[in-house]
Amino acid sequence: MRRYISAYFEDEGNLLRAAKDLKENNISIQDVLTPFPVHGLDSILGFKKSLIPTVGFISGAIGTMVAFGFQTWAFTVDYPLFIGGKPHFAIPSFIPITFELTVLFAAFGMVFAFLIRSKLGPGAKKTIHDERITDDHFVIIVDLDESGSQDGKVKDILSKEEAQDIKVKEIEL
Amino acid sequence: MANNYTFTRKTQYWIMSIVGIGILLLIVGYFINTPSRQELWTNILINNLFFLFIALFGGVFQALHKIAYSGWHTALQRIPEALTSFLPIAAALMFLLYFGMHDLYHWSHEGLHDPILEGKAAYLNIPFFFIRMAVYFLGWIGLTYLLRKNSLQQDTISDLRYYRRGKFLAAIFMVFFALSSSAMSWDWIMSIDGHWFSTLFGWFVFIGLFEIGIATIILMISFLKIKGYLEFINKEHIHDMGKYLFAFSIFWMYLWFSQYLLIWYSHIPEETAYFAPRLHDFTILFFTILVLNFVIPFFGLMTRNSKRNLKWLTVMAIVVLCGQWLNIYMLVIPGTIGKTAQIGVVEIGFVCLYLGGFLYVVFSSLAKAPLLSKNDPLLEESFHYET
Amino acid sequence: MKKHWKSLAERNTKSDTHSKNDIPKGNLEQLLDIFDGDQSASKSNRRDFLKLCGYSLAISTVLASCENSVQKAIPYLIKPEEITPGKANYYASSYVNGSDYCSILIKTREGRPIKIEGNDLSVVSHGGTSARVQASILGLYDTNRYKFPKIEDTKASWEELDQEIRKTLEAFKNSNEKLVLLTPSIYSPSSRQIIKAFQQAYPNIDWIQYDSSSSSAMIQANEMCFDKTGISEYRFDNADLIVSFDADFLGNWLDSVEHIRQYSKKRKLSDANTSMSRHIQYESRLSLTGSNADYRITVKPSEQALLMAQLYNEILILKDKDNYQLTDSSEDIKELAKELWKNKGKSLVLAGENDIDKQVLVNAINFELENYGITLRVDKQLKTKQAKDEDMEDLLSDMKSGKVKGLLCYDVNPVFDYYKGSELAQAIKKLPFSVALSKEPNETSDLFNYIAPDNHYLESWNDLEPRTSRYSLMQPGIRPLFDTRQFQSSLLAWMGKETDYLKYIQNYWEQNMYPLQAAYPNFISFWQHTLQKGVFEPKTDSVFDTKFSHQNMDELMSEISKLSASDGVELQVYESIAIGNGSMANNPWLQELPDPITKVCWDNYLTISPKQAAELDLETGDVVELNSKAKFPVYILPGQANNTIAIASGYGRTVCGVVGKNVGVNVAEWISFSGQTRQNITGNVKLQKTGEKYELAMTQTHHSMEGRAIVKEATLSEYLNNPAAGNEVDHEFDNAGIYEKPNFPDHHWGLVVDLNSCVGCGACSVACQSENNVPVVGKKEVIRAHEMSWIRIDRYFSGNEDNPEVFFQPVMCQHCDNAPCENVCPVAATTHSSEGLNQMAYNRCIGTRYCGNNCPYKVRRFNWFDFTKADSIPNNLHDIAEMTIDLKRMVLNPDVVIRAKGVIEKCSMCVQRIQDGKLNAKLKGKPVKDGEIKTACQQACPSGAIIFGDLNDKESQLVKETTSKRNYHLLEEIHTLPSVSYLTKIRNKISNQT
Amino acid sequence: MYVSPIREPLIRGQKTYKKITQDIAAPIEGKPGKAWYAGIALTGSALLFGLAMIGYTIWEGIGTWGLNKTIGWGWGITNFVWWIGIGHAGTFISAILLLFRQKWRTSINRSAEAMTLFAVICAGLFPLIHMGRPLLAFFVFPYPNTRGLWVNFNSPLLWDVFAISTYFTVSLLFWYVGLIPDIGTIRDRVKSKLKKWIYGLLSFGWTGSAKHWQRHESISLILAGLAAPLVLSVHSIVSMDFATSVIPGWHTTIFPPYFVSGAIFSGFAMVLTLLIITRKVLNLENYITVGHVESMNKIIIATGSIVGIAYLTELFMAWYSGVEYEQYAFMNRATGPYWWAYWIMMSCNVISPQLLWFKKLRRSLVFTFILSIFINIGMWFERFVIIVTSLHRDYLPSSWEMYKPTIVEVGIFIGTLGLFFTLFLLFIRVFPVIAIAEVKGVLKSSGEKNPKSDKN
Repeated sequence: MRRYISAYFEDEGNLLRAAKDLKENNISIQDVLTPFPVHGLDSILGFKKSLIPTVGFISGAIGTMVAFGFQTWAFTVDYPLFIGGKPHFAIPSFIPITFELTVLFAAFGMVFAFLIRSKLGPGAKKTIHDERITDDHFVIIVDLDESGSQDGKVKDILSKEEAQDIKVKEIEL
Repeated sequence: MANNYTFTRKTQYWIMSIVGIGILLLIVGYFINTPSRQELWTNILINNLFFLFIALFGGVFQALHKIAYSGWHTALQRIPEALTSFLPIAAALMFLLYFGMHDLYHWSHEGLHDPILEGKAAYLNIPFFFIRMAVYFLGWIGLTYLLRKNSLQQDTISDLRYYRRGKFLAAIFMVFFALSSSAMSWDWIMSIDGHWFSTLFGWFVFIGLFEIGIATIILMISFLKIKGYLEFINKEHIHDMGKYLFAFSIFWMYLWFSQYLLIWYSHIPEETAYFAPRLHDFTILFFTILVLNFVIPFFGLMTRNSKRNLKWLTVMAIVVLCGQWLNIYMLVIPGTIGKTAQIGVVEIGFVCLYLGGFLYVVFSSLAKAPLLSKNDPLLEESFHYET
Repeated sequence: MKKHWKSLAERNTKSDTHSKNDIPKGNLEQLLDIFDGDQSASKSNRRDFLKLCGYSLAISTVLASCENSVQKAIPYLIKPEEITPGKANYYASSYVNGSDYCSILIKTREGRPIKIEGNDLSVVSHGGTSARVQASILGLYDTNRYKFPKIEDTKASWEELDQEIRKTLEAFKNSNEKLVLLTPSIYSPSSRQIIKAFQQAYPNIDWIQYDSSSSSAMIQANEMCFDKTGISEYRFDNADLIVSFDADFLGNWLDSVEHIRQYSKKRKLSDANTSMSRHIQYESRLSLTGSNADYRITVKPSEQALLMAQLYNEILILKDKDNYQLTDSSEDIKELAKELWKNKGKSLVLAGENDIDKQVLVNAINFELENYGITLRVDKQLKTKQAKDEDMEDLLSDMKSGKVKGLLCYDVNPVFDYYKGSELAQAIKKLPFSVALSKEPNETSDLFNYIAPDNHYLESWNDLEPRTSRYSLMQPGIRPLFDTRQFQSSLLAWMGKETDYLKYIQNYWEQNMYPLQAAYPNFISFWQHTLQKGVFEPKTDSVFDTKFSHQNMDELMSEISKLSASDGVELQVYESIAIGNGSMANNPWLQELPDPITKVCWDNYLTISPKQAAELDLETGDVVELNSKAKFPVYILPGQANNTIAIASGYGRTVCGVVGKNVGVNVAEWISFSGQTRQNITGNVKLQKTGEKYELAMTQTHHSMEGRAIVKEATLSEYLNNPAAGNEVDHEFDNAGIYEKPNFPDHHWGLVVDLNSCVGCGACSVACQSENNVPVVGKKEVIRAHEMSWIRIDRYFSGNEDNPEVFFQPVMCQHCDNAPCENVCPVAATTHSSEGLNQMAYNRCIGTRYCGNNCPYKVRRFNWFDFTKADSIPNNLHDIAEMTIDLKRMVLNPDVVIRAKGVIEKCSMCVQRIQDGKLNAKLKGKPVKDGEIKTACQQACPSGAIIFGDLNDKESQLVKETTSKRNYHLLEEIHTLPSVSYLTKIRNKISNQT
Repeated sequence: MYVSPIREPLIRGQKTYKKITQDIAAPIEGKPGKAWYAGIALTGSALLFGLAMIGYTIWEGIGTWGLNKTIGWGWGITNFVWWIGIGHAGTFISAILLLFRQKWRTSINRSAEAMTLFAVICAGLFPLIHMGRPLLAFFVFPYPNTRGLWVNFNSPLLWDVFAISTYFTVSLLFWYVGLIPDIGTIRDRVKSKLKKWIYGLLSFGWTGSAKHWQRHESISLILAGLAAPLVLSVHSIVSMDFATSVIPGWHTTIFPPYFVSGAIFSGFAMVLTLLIITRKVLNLENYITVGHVESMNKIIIATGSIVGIAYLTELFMAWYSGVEYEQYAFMNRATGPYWWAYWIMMSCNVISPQLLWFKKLRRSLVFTFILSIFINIGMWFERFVIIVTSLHRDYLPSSWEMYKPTIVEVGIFIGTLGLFFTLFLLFIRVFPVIAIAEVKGVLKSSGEKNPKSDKN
């Protein structure tokens, strides 16, 4: 059995403070759901830096190599044509497409990384906690231990920050 | 921490040493291999341009941010202001060219039998050349002086009037600069290769100027931070400067490539005549410039952390400055000295001489006013600057 | 893809119904009989079969390469002995159309004539051709031709027709009523003999020759002056100074092909030859000849006689001879007389007009200048024009009076081109008996009772004598396509003789020609060799003492001295370069060939001087009314003498195929008869602006070079001082560049065009169209600048608007080694070959037109519509000239693919010919020899202005020309490195002469 | 985050988060009005007309256009460049302004990006249909084929293929990634089951989790970083269609940056045209404020002036070059048969934006609206001038010709206008026109101060 507590805030300030308090009290926050990105929340929640830029760099580099390599191969090895008196290995001519494919590969790489890592996608099955989350409410979901020893403390912190609808939920595993 | 920069004796001593090294190198150079008149003048022109660009960028930096309603730059307002103090000296050095015209500009010779240059004589003639030069400098010096004055006045009186006037002056400066920077590059640089022309040239030189300026400001921040000043400059400011250096090195590459590609592609002799000697006679330098100005800063500043690390950024700024100096060298040399040119002690000596003089002027100016301007309505934003 | 007939039976069932029919078959129908199985019964022979096979192959080649499915393809069952599929055969023959003559080679593929080439062996045409000669091949496949004999407009068989005609002829003979055989000038010896025999058989038949464009005055003047009836032969290649009064000798005056060759030969400059003739032209309209002159003086037609008389007088003065009282000559004329006298024996004075007085005057001048025997001779004659104008006048009055009861009319169209055409038409309608022996319906034949259709010349045998003792043979390239018969055979038939004209010619030649030579031991070998060469030119050494005598010279001079120039507007009717007398008006290639000077096609129009246009407030395209009788669009022509106007004849055909019908206006009625000769000048015409507008189809709308060094020029004296005169910046940029020039190790094909030789005649354009299957787009599309020509002749005017200098510059794809077009094609449809050719892969082209935009020479052509039926989308064909119907498709060159809608095309430097040349050389195991490969334009050019070759072959003629100081590349400052280059234009001017 | 009090609020009307959601979602939830139906009827019929003309062109051939042997590109490519230029504002706003931390972009980036996509669709049509054989357009892709042929990597038109498809794809990704949270918002608001299912599908299961937001922000930033040079590259490559040639008036090195600048210039003008109407019709005046309009006007004057300087540079260089063809090309632009096009271009693009130096005009909606239309006319003529006047008289005067469009070409252009506005009209009914989450993110710092929510 897993237990957790959820609470709603109307202002991100309260949310931030509550989250900070909870973290300081070593209470694990399962998730925070917000209608827009709240600045400073990632550091409070202790998120590591996203690896998306790295994925972008790698996929972009692949794009560069594929594009430049393919153009070079096609023009110098596979089917060298005489075109306008230009050298077969026409580096300046290859740059635009190389650039475009770099960007394209990087963009695709990142978007796929984002969707896959976040398990988002068309038809992704996600529990929608509350329809207000995408409107004007900030939800914090805090893990509770099975014994319920933290319940009071958590509730205190939450209610101090004007949290509403503080509910404890239990899920049978 | 002191809000006023003190131009210490120690610093002055160091600057004097740089000048001394410069003079020494020049003397050594004179004995090793006496430079020709043309070599002397090309050195003067290259360094004139390089340090003028830094000084000019002081004005551009202020103006650009003011008209963009930017808040973050207000904290480092004084650095670009100090840079502009070199402008009058740059002007004087530029007018010196009067004595070196024939060594630099082929079109300045009388009795040319060159129909193309004759066709340009209405623009390329000595009197008009200097009239234009005077106009550019009047505009730059006048407007940057007013900007500085306005900023200092704002320090004393808190009034939105100065904020508005600053924006107004900035707008005028930008318009004037937009027109004059292109014309300047045609006059002083492009006309060296008298037959050649490229519509992009002015903007290409402008982006170089931008890179030089950004790199210099980074070095100034770095220097002052080491000296313990500028505690109000935080990582975010550094990050932004890093982004500038990064973005404009890409932009510089973009313009360089656009110009090169189009000329390479169309292969029209009157245009390729410009790149052919640069590529064939200065092959190593040709690619070195690309590496220093693009490859190194591009990979060096790609990550977020690298842009936020002032030490690393300082290294990058030095690389870019070297690259841009070589770029100006490359713009000037093939059309004047030609393939025999080499970078030796004389060239380094000149750089040292100019650098010393420049630093002296700029630091003197920096010491004259508080490092943090006061009363700017956007200043507070700069302190709370975060992403 | 390919659809074959499933079996012959399937095909047979279809044609069964046909064969049961007793209606005589056209040749095309006969062809199909081959497949009826009973080959012995069929009249088809080798050529029929080949023809069909070739035709099918052409269709299949053409279609297989495009997006359509193949309709028919028939393989050879038995390979004919002389045919190798894919290899062309050439047959020497002669082109004849009225007075137009040219010695030619017929190029056939699989038995199907597809192209006309000049015959190098002829001393008359020397391998040159004209636009009309080139275009004549298309006439063979003209749908408009008569396909069978007709009696009163109903189909008949030859037997029926012959029977009826013979019966009628006999009847007239018995009643001794006069009949007339009307023909163009007949210069075939055998034909003349047949006609004579015909007249002997039917003594009541008169024979009248009629030239649509008359040179009667020359014939009569020679008769008067030298007692020699006929036209003198001219030798422009012997003349150092040519003075022409309105004689368009490079255009339609006598034989342009021969004249252009002689003229340009004398003006060809090289290191070895640094002299050239000087040419002075007096004329009113800007003719092709005038535009090539070193000096051109605009005079009204009415002023010419006096000028000629003055010139004559001045020469007499210089010779200290008795002279006449005339108004004082201008300095120019005096100067000219001196110049002529200085060049006596090497000069040539010509008069273009059909006016006996003027022709007598030039005869006198040439005689006084001692030119006879050198630059012209009366004993050697040009035989292609023999008609006297009075004959035609007499005929008309005889017809009107009813004296003439019947008319047999061969290959002339007087109802259209005779000035009293409508009267003639009325008279013909009243005739009880009229037989037309034309190959196609025209205004005249349309009125006739009997149609005995003639063959096309490519289906005919004949012999010719275009010049005194210069013989040539005409042999067919194909069996008659339709149920037609040669004129000569018809006459033979009507005399009741054997109709085999070939045998007749052979007999004639055995008797008359064979003895003239000694090289061949027997007639058979003589005949076969002559037939192979096409020409027979026995050496004849004749000495003729030209004696000039004219009884009424004094009277003539005094008459002329009384003439005063009229103030009124003078109209001149001329023949255009493309259309000529209008007999080929149904030829779309000619209709679309722009006039060399005005660059207008698909129309005639009234040319007017800029000054007069300004006075009348006219612009090009404004419609004016002439004497309140006829309306014409105006073309403002710089160089047209003020107060003169000119209109081309040959337009306004009303009985014609779809192409030529109602194109332009017929102006024959503006010709008049002076009592002796027909005159093409009308004085005192009134012009009235109507306010209407008319759109002329022009292929070039801007006429100035804008001060650009496009055609580089110099005067002869400048050239002699410095061979690079006018071409000083040549090759300045050869070594600029970021990357290396491309290198072509094996061959590097190139062309050089000598702008000093090119006269602008346009033969190359039509040759190219014929060789490369270039589509015809029609007037509307030419107006929209959609014409497709691969080679165009740019014409520029410079200097004074009233009398400009004219420049011609043939521009085709320049085959740049640094081609801007190749760079930009996204799909690499245009690339460079390893032999330096700029090539187009039509099948790869997606039609972005980017290459066309980026071509600085604007030589790339786009298929704006489906002109060729090579498109898979139905109902979108734009084929105004019916070029895509099966019959006309037989003219397509199977070596050159036709292009689909939406594809760019351009000059390939005749890559198919290059390939052919290389293959031939390979078979021989030798390298390609210089001169073995000729492009179509080069082959057609009468002046030898275009030279093709290998730039790597240092010994080639091409390299000699490209290393000349006169050589330059068009727009070389943009470093396109063209393989085509030009030689500067040199004008023989001296500084102190006007 | 601290914002100086002298700055104008970006969101007016003392909004709360809830209010923002309601305001922006309103057009999707409400029934479209008569004006919308009238609009879509109009744009739809324009689209149909255009489609008919395209069909006719493909059937009959490019000969139905006014092009000829000399002028191979006319309206078609003019429209292509014009549309692609318009398609630059969206990504510029989203990417470059994001990098420059211009908060005012949040209210306009969504619709500007949508506009970008629609404009690129319109633009992309032209290279396709201007081909002589559009059915073989797939030849431009380097796919392996039996002939072993590849494409010509030297061709700027091929670069275009890559640039435009990349640009469209990346813009679409960028736009859609930004849309995901907002679609989530809509999903949570709509009532009908079907709509809920559809929006649910489109929202990719968005929950608003902090980790997702972190990644979302990261990817948005990097995509912006990628899109910024992409914007530059696309119009630079388009400009290279001309600049790589040897045609005077086409071949000039300034083209890449100058085209980019012109593109942003015209793109912003189009954004203004659309938004000045949209804000009114959809009651979004509090989000797209006069301040926003002024900011955009400033970009317009900056880019317009850059374009003006480029014109002057070109003009000066043409003279300075001493090349007779260059000199003639520019003389001919200003004084030749197409002088009117040149002067329309000059007055619309260079002179009229200078009026924006006046603050009053900069903040006048009516003036801005009119000016924005003028600018787009001017920018259309800029491309027309570059393409047609350069081609119609180039090197050899023998080939000089005139160009006049036919009804077919005009019809296709009208068709693309129809397509563009139809798509936009559909867009405003389906997706939030303003980035809800992003606006909420700046509400605190840049919203008009609301005593209740201002607890910072």
